Amino acid sequence: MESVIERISRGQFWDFHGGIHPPEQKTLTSTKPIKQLALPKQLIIPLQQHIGLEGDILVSIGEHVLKGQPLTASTNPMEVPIHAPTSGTISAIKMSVIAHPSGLEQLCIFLDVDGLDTWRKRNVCPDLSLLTNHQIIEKIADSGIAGMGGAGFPTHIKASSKPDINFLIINGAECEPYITSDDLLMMEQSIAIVDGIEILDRLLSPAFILIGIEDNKPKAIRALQQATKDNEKIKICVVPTKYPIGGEKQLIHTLTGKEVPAGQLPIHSGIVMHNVATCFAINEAVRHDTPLIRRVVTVTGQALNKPQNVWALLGTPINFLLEQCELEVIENVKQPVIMGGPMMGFSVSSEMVPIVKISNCILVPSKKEMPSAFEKESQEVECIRCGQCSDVCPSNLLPQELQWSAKAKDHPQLQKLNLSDCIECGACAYVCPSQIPLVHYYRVAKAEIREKHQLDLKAERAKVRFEARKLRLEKEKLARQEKNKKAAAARKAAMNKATPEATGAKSAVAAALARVKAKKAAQENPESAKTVDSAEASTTEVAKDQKSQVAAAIARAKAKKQQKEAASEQPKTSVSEKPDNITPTAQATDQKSKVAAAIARAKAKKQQKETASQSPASENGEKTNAEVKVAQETKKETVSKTEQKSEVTPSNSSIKEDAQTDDITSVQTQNNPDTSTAASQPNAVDKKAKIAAAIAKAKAKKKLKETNAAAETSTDKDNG
Amino acid sequence: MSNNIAPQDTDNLAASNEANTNTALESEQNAERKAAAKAALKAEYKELAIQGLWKNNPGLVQLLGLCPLLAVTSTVTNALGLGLATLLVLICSNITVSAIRHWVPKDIRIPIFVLIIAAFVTCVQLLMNAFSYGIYQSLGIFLPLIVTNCAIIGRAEAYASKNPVKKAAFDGLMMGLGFALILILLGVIREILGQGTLFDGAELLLGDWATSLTIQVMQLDTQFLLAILPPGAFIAMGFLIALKNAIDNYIKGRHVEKNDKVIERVRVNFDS
Amino acid sequence: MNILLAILVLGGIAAVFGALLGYASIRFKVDGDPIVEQLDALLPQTQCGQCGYPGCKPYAQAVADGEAINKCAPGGEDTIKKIADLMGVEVQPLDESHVKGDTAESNRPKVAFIIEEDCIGCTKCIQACPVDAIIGAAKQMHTIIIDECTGCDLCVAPCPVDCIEMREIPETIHNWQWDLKTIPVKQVN
Amino acid sequence: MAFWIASSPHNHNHTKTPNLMRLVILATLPGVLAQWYFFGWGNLIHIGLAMATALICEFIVLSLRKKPIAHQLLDGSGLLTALLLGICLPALAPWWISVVGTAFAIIIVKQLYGGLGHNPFNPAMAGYVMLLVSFPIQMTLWQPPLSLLAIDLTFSNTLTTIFTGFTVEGYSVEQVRSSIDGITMATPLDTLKTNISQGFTVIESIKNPVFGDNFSLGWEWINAGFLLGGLFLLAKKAIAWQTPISFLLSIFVCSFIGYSFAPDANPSTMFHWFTGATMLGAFFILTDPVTGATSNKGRLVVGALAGLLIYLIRTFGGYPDGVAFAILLCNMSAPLIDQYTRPRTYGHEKGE
Repeated sequence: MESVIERISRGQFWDFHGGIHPPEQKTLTSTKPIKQLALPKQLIIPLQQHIGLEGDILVSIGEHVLKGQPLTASTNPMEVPIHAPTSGTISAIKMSVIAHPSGLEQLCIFLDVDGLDTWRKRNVCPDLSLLTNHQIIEKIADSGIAGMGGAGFPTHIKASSKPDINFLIINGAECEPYITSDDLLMMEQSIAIVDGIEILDRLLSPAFILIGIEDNKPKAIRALQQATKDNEKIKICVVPTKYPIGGEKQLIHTLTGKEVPAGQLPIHSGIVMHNVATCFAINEAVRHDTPLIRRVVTVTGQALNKPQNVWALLGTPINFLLEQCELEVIENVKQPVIMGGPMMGFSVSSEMVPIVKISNCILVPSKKEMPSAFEKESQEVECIRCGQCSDVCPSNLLPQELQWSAKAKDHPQLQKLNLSDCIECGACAYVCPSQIPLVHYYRVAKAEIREKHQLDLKAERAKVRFEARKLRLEKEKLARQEKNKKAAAARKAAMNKATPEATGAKSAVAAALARVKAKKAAQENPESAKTVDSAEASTTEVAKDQKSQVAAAIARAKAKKQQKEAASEQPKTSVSEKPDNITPTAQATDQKSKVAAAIARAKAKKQQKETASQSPASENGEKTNAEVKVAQETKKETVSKTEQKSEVTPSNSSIKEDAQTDDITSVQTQNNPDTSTAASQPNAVDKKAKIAAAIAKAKAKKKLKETNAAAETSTDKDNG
Repeated sequence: MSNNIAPQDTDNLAASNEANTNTALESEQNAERKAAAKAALKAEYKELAIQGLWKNNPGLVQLLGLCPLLAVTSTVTNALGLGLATLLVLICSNITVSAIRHWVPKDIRIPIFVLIIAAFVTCVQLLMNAFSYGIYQSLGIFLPLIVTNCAIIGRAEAYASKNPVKKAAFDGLMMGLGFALILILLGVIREILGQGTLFDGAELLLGDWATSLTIQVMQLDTQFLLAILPPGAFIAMGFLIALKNAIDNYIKGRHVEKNDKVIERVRVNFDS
Repeated sequence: MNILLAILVLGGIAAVFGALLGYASIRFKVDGDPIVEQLDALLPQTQCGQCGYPGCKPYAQAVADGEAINKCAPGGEDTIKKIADLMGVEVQPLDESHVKGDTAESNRPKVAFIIEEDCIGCTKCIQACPVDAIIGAAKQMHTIIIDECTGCDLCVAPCPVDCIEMREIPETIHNWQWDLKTIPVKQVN
Repeated sequence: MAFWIASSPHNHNHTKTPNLMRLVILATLPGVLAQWYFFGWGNLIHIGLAMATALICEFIVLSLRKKPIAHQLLDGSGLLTALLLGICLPALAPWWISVVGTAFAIIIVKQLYGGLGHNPFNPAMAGYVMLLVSFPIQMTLWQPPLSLLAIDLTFSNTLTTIFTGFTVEGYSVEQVRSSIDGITMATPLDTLKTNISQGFTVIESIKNPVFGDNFSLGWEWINAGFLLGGLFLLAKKAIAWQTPISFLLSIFVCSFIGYSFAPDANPSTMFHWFTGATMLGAFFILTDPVTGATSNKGRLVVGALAGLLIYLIRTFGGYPDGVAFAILLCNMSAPLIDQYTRPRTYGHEKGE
């Protein structure tokens, strides 16, 4: 242990394997101070900006929020709340493209900025000694701080005190080319950062605190040295510049000589690492009660006239930043816009992508400085096994072999070659003379392996369920047989001894039945006389409604089938012009339609009768159904409530989909004007009207078919 | 290695033929049946021939007996000699194996097959020693090594031990021919490339009259030794197989047939 | 004398090898037929019945008994290859009657979806589902447990009102597979 | 404004395989020039022939395989193969030797295995070995250095000798190869091998004029040229240092052991280093990444193995120079060596 510190105080560090020295280009932005920007007009705040889960939305559309007001909340430790970066009105909560390489959409809160920037009430805490550790951690959690170095791991989890922390490492080694946001932050806010480190020191009480910082940031080093000169515990370690020394595992190895065992977190080795920007945010949150609502973003690249670091509010769309930094837009030229650095960043697919907690850089290179980002198609040629990739791999992997296995989709071999240890730093692809997009192959392979794993799990579950069902069905069959046997035996016994008691019991039952029937009839008559649009739509009504719906649904399905059949037969008849061919098919359809119509009629009649006679009996049964209906109407609350309960997931999902189904039915019914009334207002329409509609529809069908049959050749008129 | 021809016994067909009745109608029916059976038999023999010569060629497709195939094909004469010897052994062993197939216990069939083959190989070896000593000498060890030729034991196991004598004999003939053809083809290629001749030394196999068979295809200043050495045989063999696959693919490409995409499904239910 | 010696030696060798074989047959005896279990593990467990067998296990049993290995449509080429490896036979293309179409779209995983508007609560789909992924009761609206649905589409045919359809699983950032070609690139101004 | 979508990294250091190939071709220049100076035009003509053949063969195969022709034809790998083969051939070998050799190398050894990056054997060396095995007579038509020749080998003389077998004046190849004394001459390695097998000591045999003042007349300078080119490649980081270093060291160790045990039958290390194709093999052929080992440890092993094999073949084998055979054997074992010299991944125990 001592030797580590001795080495560090001598300025000696361990060297990790590989690494590259891409052109840094940091001077584009490192010489200018961080700029405060005017407020953008609208902010787009994604619900999920970190690893973990989305929180529950606390606000609704149209609500006015104050700066720093939480927008989401949760009880799950892996969830991190988000806050309103400034005051304004919630204009929408909808899907929007987020900062993710996929370019897919996720739920975002749209905030129309009112320009006043009014704060919510803040509790500034002048004396930290008044707070307990638990309170501090709570403050960090409530401020929504997630690791700002790139991964976005919730900070309060990493800051919760664990026993035996040897090293607290503060990562100031911003090794990606172009990015200077941490550099500038260290220059300008070194005191605040050190205050944040001291808070972490109190929470974690590590044996040593090391600040890793690359030797290409002399000003930041000086500023931090100045700020830490009173604190003996904090050691500033100036490490050599080499990409990717800022990677968590690489920096740990460089500073301590320890390797984080594969598949483990650094915490298991007694090491915790935090980014300098995270330390700054912790200080802001704990001392000033300022949640994480803004961050330093390096907006750089030679396509900009004014590359610089800016204080950007979370949720600021990048087009606002690019405007502020004066992007030279060239007509009809595709421009790569990279969120993150050139090595590990991802290209964004829309100018409305917002800044999130992990966005440290927006890079807009010119074609001259980064021609490979402008290449139309992959320049990939065959691998010549030159081995340069394995020379630069910081994880000491064999990228070329990984690449072959990834192309061959040989997943076991990939796992054997430790694909999961790839940190996707991009060093291999950077040096590859064959221009192979190695990292991309690994990402695809990783995604495939993940999906394969999930599919395997699912298959295993399906197997178990299948076996369980088989067992259950067999059991049920046996039980049924047993029951039948017993019942038969009982019947026999009953037949054999027709005692007076038995007959007495029988007559009692009959009397009871009669009474029930009478009651039903009494209830039924006034009910059915009433018009159904009366406000007190009771459960019976719902039941009736259900019945008629069932009938309508069947009729609709039948009609659909007919339509399909008719459609499939049309081409046949139209192709062959012989009348002999047409007649039988037309007759057949006619017959079919007749039969179908008859069935529909009969069913509808039956339904009518049934609903008239036995609704109260089925009251209990229908009750739950009614509840489902209610649930549909109040789906918003149900969605939020049921989401946590896995048992009710299906109903939840079905409700979610409900809107879609409505659409579908309405589309279907538009084709068929007769049913549109029946289907479009399922809850409120009179059952009789529905049944009538069904019957009418069937009749119309029939007539149409008949006329067709009569016309024999004019099948093309049949559009129904 | 496996053979796709389903084993069919024609013994019962013959039996049904014997059980003729006298009625005219029935005899007519019988004649029809006979004709059909004959046609089926013909088709079957045709299939056997195609399998042996092309589709399931022991040299090109099954890649059996590569050791002699590559070792002795430096000249056509050698190839022909070994091809004929193998053909003979294959036919005889197939007939014998088929004839005794009902009496051979399943567990010890392989040793028995080997014994039978070894017996025939010895016969052939003695015959060649007697009548074509020159070729006997030039083939050397590869003549007795026919015993271990997988093509022969493979046919005995896969076909002869499951089928009647006649068919087994025909199968042996076709497989043997297929094997011999490849041997000769390879011999032709290697002899022309290596020495520029054809049928050099044919008299060793066929007698003195065959001296005149030797053809000088082209005059080479120097021998192309690679073609004569075993690596050349491997390369030439690779090209032959590639050619065969290319032809197959070409034929396949011309007969792209569309089947009806009907899926027969089963309801996964247990109560029915 | 020499002959006798030869016979003795050969006989001795035969006895030794016979004993060896006999011992091996006892020592390395294979109990049961684990190949069925291994095959079953390779199959996708959709229990869809497209192979013509009621479930994956029966098909595994059938393959072990010599049925063609190319009948599992949900498993596709990948499964066929694995089965071929396990059985030591040639890889065959998927049985033609099972090929659904060449487009990647038609091969995407799907799950059943019940249009609840139309559902009449007949429970026919519940009986058809091999993995009990549909919940509901008689005359109640049914719904599919998406996480449990294997996409076998056995429930589609029995529905009397055609209210079940197969829908693709929507792509989210959680199951996105780094397919950069599908990202819509917007042309602004 | 429209956006490019690409996977990271977005930056690249702009090295390209064709550039690498061109660099290697450039680096052969000193050696080739030395060869021209000492042995005349023969090899240059063969190099030209081989390059033309290589381009034609690649064009045919690439069009048959429906590959992007323009892209792959000019990537330099085929030209490099042809160049290396042309350098290795005896200067007075007939023209069809280089054509057949290159065609074999390009079509069978390179393209039939899948083209650049997929060939398990170095095409140039495989082509050379094929020629050596198939046409032993033509492949020993080595010519002594120009200074020892009785007949003046001008460009036209060389050209006609290669194409017709006779010089313009009508001398046959055999006559050309004879020294002033009328004795047919061979390479130093060949001469030494023959002499030692005849019972001469090394000291006695190097009195032969083909050995010149130092180790071997002409050859030493050619090897020095290739050494220079190799050092240039090392400085440019175009090749890995492990292979040539361990190769040369291995030869040194072997020959040192041999020399210290039996100095009469074993020439010095310097002789081994600076005759035959040692330096060409060390810096230009063994370092071919496609057919060599990929890990650093593996490269060391491959180099050492090649050195050992060359020494064994030269001392005990049937051929005077074993570079080609040794390299092919190393190519064969490279995947196996790679398998056992995988580096330890970060965060994993050794062998995990």
